[in-house]
This record gives sequence, C-alpha cells and structure tokens, in this order.
Amino acid sequence: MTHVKLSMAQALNQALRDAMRADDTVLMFGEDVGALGGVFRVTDGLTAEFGEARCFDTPLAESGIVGTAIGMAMNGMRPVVEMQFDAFGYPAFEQVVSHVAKMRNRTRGRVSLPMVIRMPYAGGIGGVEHHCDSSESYYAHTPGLTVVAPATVADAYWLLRRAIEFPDPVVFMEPKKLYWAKDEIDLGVAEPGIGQAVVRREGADATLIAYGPTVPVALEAAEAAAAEGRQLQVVDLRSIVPFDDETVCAAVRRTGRAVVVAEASGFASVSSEIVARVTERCFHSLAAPIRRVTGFDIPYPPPHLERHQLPSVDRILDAVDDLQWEDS
Amino acid sequence: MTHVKLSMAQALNQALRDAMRADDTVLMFGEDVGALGGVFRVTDGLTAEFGEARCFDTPLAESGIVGTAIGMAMNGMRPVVEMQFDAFGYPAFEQVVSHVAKMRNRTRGRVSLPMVIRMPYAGGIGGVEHHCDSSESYYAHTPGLTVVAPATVADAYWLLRRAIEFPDPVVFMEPKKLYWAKDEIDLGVAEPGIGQAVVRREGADATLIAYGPTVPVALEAAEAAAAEGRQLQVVDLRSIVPFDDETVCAAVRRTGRAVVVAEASGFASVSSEIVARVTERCFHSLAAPIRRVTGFDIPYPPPHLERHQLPSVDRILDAVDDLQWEDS
Amino acid sequence: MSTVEERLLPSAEPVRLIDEHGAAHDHAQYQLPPAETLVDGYAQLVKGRRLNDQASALVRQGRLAVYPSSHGQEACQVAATMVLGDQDWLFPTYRDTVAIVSRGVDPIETLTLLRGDWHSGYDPYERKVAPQSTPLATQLLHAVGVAHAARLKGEDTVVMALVGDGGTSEGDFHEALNFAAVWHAPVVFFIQNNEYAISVPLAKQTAAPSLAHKGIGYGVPGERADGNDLAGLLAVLGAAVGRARAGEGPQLIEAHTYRVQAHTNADDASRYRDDAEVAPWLERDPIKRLDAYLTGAGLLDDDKRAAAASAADQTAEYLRVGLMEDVHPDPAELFQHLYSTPTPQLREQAAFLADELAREEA
Amino acid sequence: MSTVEERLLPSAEPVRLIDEHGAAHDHAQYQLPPAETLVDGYAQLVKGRRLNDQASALVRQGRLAVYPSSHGQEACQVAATMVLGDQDWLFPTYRDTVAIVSRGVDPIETLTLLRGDWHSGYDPYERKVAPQSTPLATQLLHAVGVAHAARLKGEDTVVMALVGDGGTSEGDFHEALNFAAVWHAPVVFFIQNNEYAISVPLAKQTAAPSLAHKGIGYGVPGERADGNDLAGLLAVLGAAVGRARAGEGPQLIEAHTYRVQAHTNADDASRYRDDAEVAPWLERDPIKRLDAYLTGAGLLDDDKRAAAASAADQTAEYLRVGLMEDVHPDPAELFQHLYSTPTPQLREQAAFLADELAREEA
Ligand SMILES: Cc1ncc(C[n+]2csc(CCOP(=O)(O)OP(=O)(O)O)c2C)c(N)n1
Ligand SMILES: Cc1ncc(C[n+]2csc(CCOP(=O)(O)OP(=O)(O)O)c2C)c(N)n1
Ligand SMILES: [Mg+2]
Ligand SMILES: [Mg+2]
Repeated sequence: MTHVKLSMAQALNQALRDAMRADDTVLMFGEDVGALGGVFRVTDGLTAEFGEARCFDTPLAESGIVGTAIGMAMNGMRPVVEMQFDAFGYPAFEQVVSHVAKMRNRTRGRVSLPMVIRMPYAGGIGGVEHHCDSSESYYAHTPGLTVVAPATVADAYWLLRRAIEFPDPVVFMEPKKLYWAKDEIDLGVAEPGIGQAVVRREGADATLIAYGPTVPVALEAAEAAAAEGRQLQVVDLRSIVPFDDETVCAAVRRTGRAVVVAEASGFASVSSEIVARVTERCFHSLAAPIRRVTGFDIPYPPPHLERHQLPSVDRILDAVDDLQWEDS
Repeated sequence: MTHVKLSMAQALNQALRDAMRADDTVLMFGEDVGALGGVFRVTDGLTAEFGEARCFDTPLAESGIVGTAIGMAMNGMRPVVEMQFDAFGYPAFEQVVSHVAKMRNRTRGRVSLPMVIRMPYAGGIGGVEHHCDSSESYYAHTPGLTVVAPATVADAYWLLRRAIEFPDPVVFMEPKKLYWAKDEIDLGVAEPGIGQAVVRREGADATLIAYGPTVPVALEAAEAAAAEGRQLQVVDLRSIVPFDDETVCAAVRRTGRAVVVAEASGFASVSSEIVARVTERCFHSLAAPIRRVTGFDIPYPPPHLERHQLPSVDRILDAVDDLQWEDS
Repeated sequence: MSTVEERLLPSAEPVRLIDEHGAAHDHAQYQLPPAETLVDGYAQLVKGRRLNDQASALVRQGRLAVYPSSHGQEACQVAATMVLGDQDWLFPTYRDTVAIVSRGVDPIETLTLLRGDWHSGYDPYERKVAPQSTPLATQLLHAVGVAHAARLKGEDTVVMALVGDGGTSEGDFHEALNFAAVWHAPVVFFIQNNEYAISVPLAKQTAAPSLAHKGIGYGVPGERADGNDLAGLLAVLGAAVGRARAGEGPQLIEAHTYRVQAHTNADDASRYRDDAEVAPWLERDPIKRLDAYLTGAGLLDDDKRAAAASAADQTAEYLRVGLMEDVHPDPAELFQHLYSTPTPQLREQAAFLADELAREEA
Repeated sequence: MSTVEERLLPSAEPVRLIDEHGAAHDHAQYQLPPAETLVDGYAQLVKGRRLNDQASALVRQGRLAVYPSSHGQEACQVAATMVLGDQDWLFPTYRDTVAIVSRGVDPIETLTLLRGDWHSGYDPYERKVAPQSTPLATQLLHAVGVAHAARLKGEDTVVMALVGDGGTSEGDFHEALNFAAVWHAPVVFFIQNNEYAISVPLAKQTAAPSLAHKGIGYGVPGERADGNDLAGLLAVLGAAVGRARAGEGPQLIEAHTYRVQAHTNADDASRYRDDAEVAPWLERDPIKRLDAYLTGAGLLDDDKRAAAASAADQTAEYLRVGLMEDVHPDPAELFQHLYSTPTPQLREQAAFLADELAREEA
C-alpha cells in the first residue's frame, strides 16, 4: 500500500529516506540535521537509519556547508544540504551565485553539480526577525539555478525526489507554515516533474497564480469567490525556474484576468517577473492589467504584526474585484 | 569656475574628495583604495590628501568591510566602502540584507546607517568571469536599501554627493564601462536628487526606460530611430529604489509604447519590476505590451562573446519595431 | 616557543579563582576581586537567574514567543557587563538578555523582540547596547566598527562583543578578529562556550585545543576562564578590558560553561544528549558556588541573601506585570522606520493598509 | 606550553634546505629531496618561468586579456604539483597557471580563461585540477568537499588547495580550515604568501605572527617554508601530503615568497611600493638558487641547462602558436551548458540570438 497520510515535513522526510535508500551517494548535512533531526524534524531519524556518514551535523557555517557540498558533488556525491532558515542562507550567497549556479556553465558542462539546497522559507509561524524571509527571488534571478517550491504534501515528496535525482543544482524552498499541513498521498503515483505548473482549480472568470505558501490561500480565496458566484482558476507554479510559460499563459488566456499571489515583497521579485512575462505574452487577451497581491516592501514584520504582511483571502478577493469587470 | 571636463571615474573621485572636505566623518575604505587609488582609480589621491585614517585599505574580506562600516555608521561616521567588483560583494550579502537594510527598521528609527556601498558593476569591458555581473536586482528587491546608478558624468558626481549626505544606506552602482566616458559638467549646479528619474530625450512615439550603462545605448538607439523618422523618448531612472513612478508613468502615457533596456539578466529583475509596475499603472494607455531588452538568463559571457549579452542599438530598435505599430 | 607565543596563547587551564565547592584558589596572574564587587555580583546573579526563569515561565504562559535562556550561564552574563564603564559598548546575541538587563536596559524593552511586538525594543544609544543579533557572529563586525570609530574620535571606549561557541565557526568571526587585530581596535571578544550550538556539541564544531587558541592566528591574545566562576571571569574580563583600554588592541576570552537547559523552549534536548551529561553541570552552578564562597568568607548571610532574592522578585514581578499587558503595535509603524523619509512606494503601501484596516473596522 | 601546541605551531623560522647562495643546510626535521627530484624540479622551474614570461608577452600583444604572473613564485607552483600523485586533486587560483600546467594540463586550455574565449578551458576530471577560482578562498571549501567525498568513497586522495596571503582574510578560509579539521579531511592548504594582495601589503592583511600560526585555531598543524627554495618546499609539502594521506587530517603550509612583478599587467605597482623593496627579492630567485646548488653539487651542467631551456622554449612556442590562432567560440554555447537540459526560456533566448545572428549575416 502506498497510500499514506503525512504532514509536509513527514513527506519531505520520507522523500529523503527513499532517496537515500535508492542511492548510496545521497548525503544529507547541515546544522542540527543529525541527532536532533532538524529544527523542523525534516531529517528525523536519518542518522539513525543511514549512519553518521550519510546524515550529519556540520560546523555552524553556511558558506562552509554549501561550499563543501559543491566539492562533494564534484566528486561523485549527491549532497542535500539544509539552510536552517532561508535568511541564514545569505552567508552562503557567494558560493551559491558564483559557484553553484556557474560551475556547469564555466566548465562547458564537464562538471555538473547534482545537489539540493533545502531552505525552510516564508512566514506565518510567528517567528522573530530573520526567521520568516522569502528569498526565492534572489535565487530565481540567478541564471544556472533551478528553483522549486512545493505547496502540497504530495509535491513535497515528489518535487524533493525529483530535485535529488536532478542532474543540476536545485534550490528547494519549503514553506514553513505548511510543514504541519497533512494530506493523504499516494507514494506510488508520481506528480508532474520540475518545470511544470499545475492548475489546482478550474474557473473561467479570473486566474490566481501562486506558489508555495500562497497556494492554499489562493484556493481558499477561490472557494470564497465561488460562494459569491465568481469562478477563479488557481495555478500552482511548483517550479519557479524553469518557468512553465505554457501552462500559465494558457490559463490566463482562458480567463483574460489574473492576480499573482506571492508572500515575498513585490519589488523586483518573482511576482514582478510573472506579471511582466505573462503580460508580454498575453497582452491582447487581458481585460485588465494583472494585479499582484504580495508582501509589502518591508522587512518581515514581528509576530504581532505579521498578519498584515501575508496575502489574505480578503486581499486576493479585493484584487480580483479590481480587475475592471465593468467597462473602464 | 565650476565647469570641468571629467571622466566618470574622475567625477566620482571629485565627489568623494568634496564630501570628505565638507564633512570630517566621511571615511572611504575597502580593498586597494589607499595607495593604489582603487583598481579603477576612483579613490586616487584620497589617502594623500586626507591621510590613512580617512581613506584606507582593509584586509581582504567583504563581509568584514560592510560589517565594520555598519559599526562605524552606528558610531558617528559616514563610511563609504568599495566592493572591488559587484560580484565580490556577494560575501557581504548577509551583512547587507540582514543588517544594512534592516537596522533602522529594527530599531524603530533609532539607529540610522548613513553609509554608501560603492559597486563597480556591469560589463562591456572585456572582463573575465565574476568581473561583469549586474547585481542591482538583488539589492533592489531588499526592502530598506536605496539603490542608485548614474549614467552621466554629472550624475556620477551629484548622485554620489547625495548618497553620502543621505541619512540611510545607499547601494551605489557604478557602470564600469562608463568610467572613462568624459563630459564637461558644472559642479556649481546640482542635478536632481535621489528618487528622481529624468527624461534625457524627448520623443512622442515610444519610451525607452534605461538606467546605468544602458542609458547611452538607449540614447544612441533614439538617435538612430530619429534618422528613420521615429521619435523615441529616453528616461534615465537614476534611482532604482525609490522608483520614480510619476516621471516614468507620465513618459509612458505620453507615448503609449515602451521598451525597458537593462543589462542584467531579465528574469525576476529590476526590468521585470518596471514592466510590471508600469503596466499596472498605465495599462489602458498602452498600445502594446512593454518589451524588454535585457541580458539573457545566463552568466555573463567570456570576453569574446560578451557583445551578444549586451543590449545593443539594433536590439533596441528591433524591440521598438515589435511594439505593434500596425493594428493587431 | 618564543615570547610571541607565550603572550598570545591562553593559560594551560581555564582561569578559576573560586572552585566548585566555593573555595578560593590563588592564581599566579589573577587576583580575587574585592569583596563588595563579589557581593554585588552575587545579587546580580540571583536577579539574572530569576529573570531567566521568569521569562521561561512567561513563554509557557504564551506571553513571549520564545526565550533562549542563559540559565546556568549567568556568571558570564553578569561579568560581561560588570567590567564595563558607561562609555563602553555591549554587543549581545539573542541569548544575552540577562547581560542587557544587567547593563541597565529596561527588561520589558529588552524582551520586545521575544515578545514579538517589534524587532528591537530599546534605544541602543541609551545604555550603549547594540540590538540583539540573531544572525550569528555578524554583530562582531559591527562591534569592531564601533570600536574603530571610537578610536578615530579619540573616545575612551571599549567594546564587549559576545558570541557563542557555535558562532565561532562563521566566517564573520574570523573577519572580525582579523579586522580588529589589524586596526588594533579596543574590542573584547567574549565567547560563551556552553558546549552546544542547539544540538551540535563542541566536538563537532571545532578540533581546536580550545577556542581561546584561535586568537594567535590573528595576533590576538587568547585567554580562557571557568565560565561558572564569577570571580575568575571578573578578573579575566576585567584585565582584558583594561588592556584594550590601554591601547593593547583586541582580546579574546573564552568562558567554559554549559547550557543546562534546552536551546530554547521550542527545543527538545533529550533528542541529542543524556541527562547524565547535564547533572554534573548543575553542581557547578555559578550561584551556588559564589554563595558558598561568600558565606564561608562571612560576606553573605541570610539577610543579604533575602535582600538579593527580594530584589530579584521585584524584577520578576515587573516582568510579569509588564508582559501581561497586551500590546498592540500600530501597523502603520511597519512603513515608518525603513527610511528617514518613506519612499513613495511605502507611502502608497501604508495608505493601502490603512484603508484596508479602516474597511475591516467599518 | 604543552605537546598539543608543539605539534600544531610552525617552526620558529621558515624551513629552508638551500639558502640564497645555493648552499645546502641541514635541518633537524626535513631532508634534502633526492638529486633526480631536484634536477627534474629545476627543469620544471625553468619551464614555469618561461611560461609566465611568454604569457605576459602575449598580453602585451593582445592575445590574452590579462595574466596574473607567478614570476618569482615558480618554486611554489612546481612543488605544489610535484608532491601529488595522479589520484590527488589540485585546487588552483587565477595565479596558478604554472602549477596547472606542471600538473599536465594543456597550456592553451589552461589559458582559455585569460584569453577570454570561455571561462574554464580544461576538463577538471582529466588531471584532477579544479577550475581556477577567482572569488578568493571559495575554492578551499570545494577542496574540502572533494577530500571528504574521497574519504567516504574510500579513495586514497589528497587535495592540494592553493590560496594567497590576501585570501586568508576571507571567511571562507576560516570555514574551510574548520570543516577540514572537524572532518579530518585529507587537504593540504598551501598559502603562497607573496606579501601582497594587489596593492595591500601583508602588514595590513594580518597581525598574526605568521600565517602558519592560523592552523592551531582549528587544531591543524601549521608549518612554514621558504617559498623560493624548491628543496625546502618539496620536503615540507611532501611531508604534509604524506601526513594527510596517512589519515592525520588537514595540514596548513605557508610559503614565504614575493610577488616581484605587478599584480597583473593591468596593475601599476609603482603606485604602492618602491623598487628598492623588490630588488633583494630578485636576488632570492628560486631558479638562480637551485641552479647554484645543483651546479655546485655537480648535478647540473651547461648541457642539462640547455636541455631545460630548450624544453621551456618548446612550451613557449606552443603557447605562441596556439594563442596566435583566433578562436571564435560559438555564441550558441552561451545557452548550452547551464543545465543538463536547457530550460524553455533558454531555448527561446538561444533561438532569438540565432535569429539575430542569421539576420546580421544576411
Ligand atoms: C547565520 C546563522 N545561522 C544559523 C542560525 C540558527 N541558529 C540560531 S542559534 C544557533 C546555535 C548557536 O550556537 P552558539 O553560537 O553556540 O550559541 P548558543 O545558542 O549556545 O548561545 C543556530 C544554529 C542563525 N541564527 N544564524
Ligand atoms: C572575493 C573576492 N574579493 C576580491 C577579489 C579581487 N581580487 C582579485 S586578486 C586580489 C588580491 C588577492 O591577493 P592574494 O590572495 O594575496 O593572492 P595573489 O594575487 O597575491 O596571488 C583581489 C582583491 C576577488 N577576486 N575575490
Ligand atoms: Mg553554544
Ligand atoms: Mg598575495
């Protein structure tokens, strides 16, 4: 039986476990991923099952973690590393941008780096400063990286399996607030691969484009809109790079109206890119400019104020209302 | 007499010199900025004039440079630091994102950081890998930073003076290939401040939106278009954050058509933001989707191939031709 | 080995002036601090302990989001501030609440971060205490910058920069030590080696003979002290501050202590260590030890003990009352502090939120 | 001071087996390498020097974009590779062209980066030489990763990781030494201290007694050698490689040498140092010194000298001819190598460029 009910954290754990069982060269390392099992328990039990040589704690230094992972990937391993929170991935930024992203290109394809950088990201968990950043835009802007973000338990499992099998480096953004979301999934049936977006809900009136933590919010908004008689289609990007222009543009063309929903600050972000590229491609199908519901251009707020930063059902519905339904 | 003919590097040098003369708390430090005067000679002669205590070489560590600048700014100084090339600013990324950008907000405005991070950036100089990155999008996406890029000799002088006087941290992007561009400027007449875009050339048919190294290219393209009877307006952003929506949108509304010209890779970049926000604001004035002429989504090419990456006059003119001049 | 090495390498054993049983020991180099200092220190330890435990209790009651306690490390916390003058600066981490409060910062303002109403709640300039740093080791560079600026201004300022054993692995630790040494900046780098970085024990963090041995690689003298002996810490840190003030450049001090509780309330230490490992450290408690010494020396009696406890109770009460008040930070603040003058974009966004909230209320 | 410290701290003076006048000296710990090794080394030094100077000439002729020469540092370059076996890895910086070529990589492929037709021109797996690293010290971490992976696979691999004096200031240097030490990885960190980082002299880079003193802070043994004495370098590096191979963990070696030329052809050293400072170093030239020793020992005569020169000439000729050929890298390559399978976006962009180029040609 491959049907199991898992939280997203458990699904990620299962994916790591299955990947490590399937391939001896898969290693998992980072801060507190060993005995503790990670601060979110995503690596729970891996050291017990696979031993210290396969899943281990490192010294506390993120550039060191990513830098040594590069070397291991150069020498036959498939390292999976964890940045404890994505804001603690910044010390590794040079290694990511100047090496992880560029190694294959620099060496004319001779040195591939099959490695995964796992990053718990985004907010909604009442975390204090530096614990709720959404840094995917930095990576998405960096040519040579592949950037994915699961929004469902099944995708957490399958995208991570695919990421580990992927021949090139993947930045794997894990929406922290979904870690405890449970779902029954079928481990026997693969989800679509990296690079493919998925329509999570059909709807003819407008399209919501979301990824990671905002997908469930978008679905909730669509539910609420349906109650009011407006049918919203919801696209889950899943993969930010590569971007699935085909699925996204087809969806937008079907509805002629769209709202991008992302948690990160909007300025010069993935959400800007979605608006820009979809507009470039679908301009004449658009009845209104594509709207964005994103975080404000501020540092992530302290816990008592965080609700104001998060895209909410109401804010999404307001944006949809704004899509010039009357002749303008 | 305040009229002088200067290269951009000289104008930056003059700005530093005048700022240091005007204010004892202005310090300049970084790698090779002392006796050598910087690899681009922007700090030439400053140690000789102001002494080792005001302009000095540091150990070779960019996080160290930015991190100590933060402390100095906390304690009454106005440090100006140089990242030798913007790609060598990545080791300082955590300091920039987690502290420079956040300090004022974190402390409810009690701790301001009047500091400038100078970054020689972009390509067109035949530099080998890591010497021609365009990293402005990383900073522009980071709330709390101010990001400017001069395109003229006069702006090099005035924007740097303004940046040094600015009460908050400024990331100052210096287009390397313009370092040697000369112009006669009047040091007695100030250019517009930070936050203001400028229309560099009037034209009724379409608007080119550029900043930093692509401004001269856009002007050249406008010149060429004029010869063919098409009048292109050219907007020089000057300031990426804050963004001058008013000037840019007014310009686009006047022409109804626009092309964004930027050297950085396009994906999830400043150019995406420009397309997105201008489209959001000017949708019904647009006769065609805003086009982008940007670097490809690849690492900056080796010298022998770099011309393919750089926005060229031809590429801009092609994009303008694409703006659906016929009814579609 | 030459004099350079003798000057820069730490003592063979951590400096200790009062042992686990409260007995004073002579030391070739360091002397027991004056009696009044130790009695005052005792009261501060008691208050620090009370603050730690009260804050932990308030987490359980949902009044704080999280609290990384320094329970058991109070001697380090208190010593770090007792050796400073008003003109000096303190650069604390998230675990150094007690040090901040010892320095005179209001406890409620100090806990703003961990309560979750704002990122940092006190004015750093008031008591010269930098905002608590969460990104590890980054604050050490700020400390060096503050110290260097002070020297440029001709000010008599020493900067006490705190970091954990885990934090020493970060590149910024290295860069801070190096910049400070090359600039001869008056910084005392004070490592609280509590043997753990969350779940990671020291042996997985470093293979160095001691963390104080890191100094010589920068030309910085390293010294180590028993982290649960307030007397030894005061002597060692005091001497280091003195040397830094005298123009001898940066100093590196490692205090050997132990994190007897979990990393924070959210952590489960049983996943990575045995109680058996913790037990002996409870015996080495810094308060017990100083109590025994002071009592033996006739410097502490039940009255003084009660007075210290009651002062600590007052702090705890102040915390309880202060944190029971619900705070309602104004959402408009989200946009106010990023820039001296908000950008047009932020003004627009602030208006959007204000409008949304107005509609919510309507 | 204890045995730990004696084991980890470097010798009081840099190890030197042949002095500036070509005289051999006994050393308590290290022995002169065998005669054949030194004679072979001599030929490699001559070839390395020729390569350096030919490459510099080719810059002047516009055939290379830039060349950071190791002129004067050839003993370090050659020693670093002579002590390695085929199963070992070399991690070079931008200045280590001679080391790469000594390792057997094709000189034209090696110069691809500096010629500007691609970023890295050789296959790193062919001779186990990593791409030259420009971002300073970053490669040291990759080296540790390669070494650790080799151990996991049970391979007998030692990794030689090169870095400059300036590079030791970067955080990645610290993290690499620490990870290697904790993991007990077989890496020899080899610092070529040529006293300058572009214009910045060592005194502004560090206040450490020596760069080899940095080892002890990680529990890594440090040693230093005269960087212009091939014999001493071979002995010290050879021993370090031997210890790493024997499972003794990482090793840190500092060679004290000097950058007698400017940083690159684009640099103007007269802005920051006097010729008077350079002059004595020209006397300490590594080739002169070995020549004097070998000649004195009857191991080198005019015939052998001529043979070495002529082999070097061949390399120079190979370079000249190879670099005179114009290369026309295919623009399509710009999109081919980022990913094993290009993204739809890159395919679109490649088509755009192909179309543009087709129209240009039409
Ligand atoms: C740059 C960075 N990486 C990771 C973290 C997550 N983190 C918070 S505390 C901690 C352990 C710190 O250990 P140590 O420095 O020994 O201090 P202690 O908690 O023991 O006081 C970690 C890994 C962080 N805050 N910053
Ligand atoms: C991270 C980074 N910062 C800055 C530079 C620019 N840079 C190139 S070489 C150099 C000096 C390096 O000195 P050193 O490590 O002593 O090596 P050497 O050139 O003497 O061989 C600098 C500052 C760089 N390449 N990488
Ligand atoms: Mg600790
Ligand atoms: Mg050097």
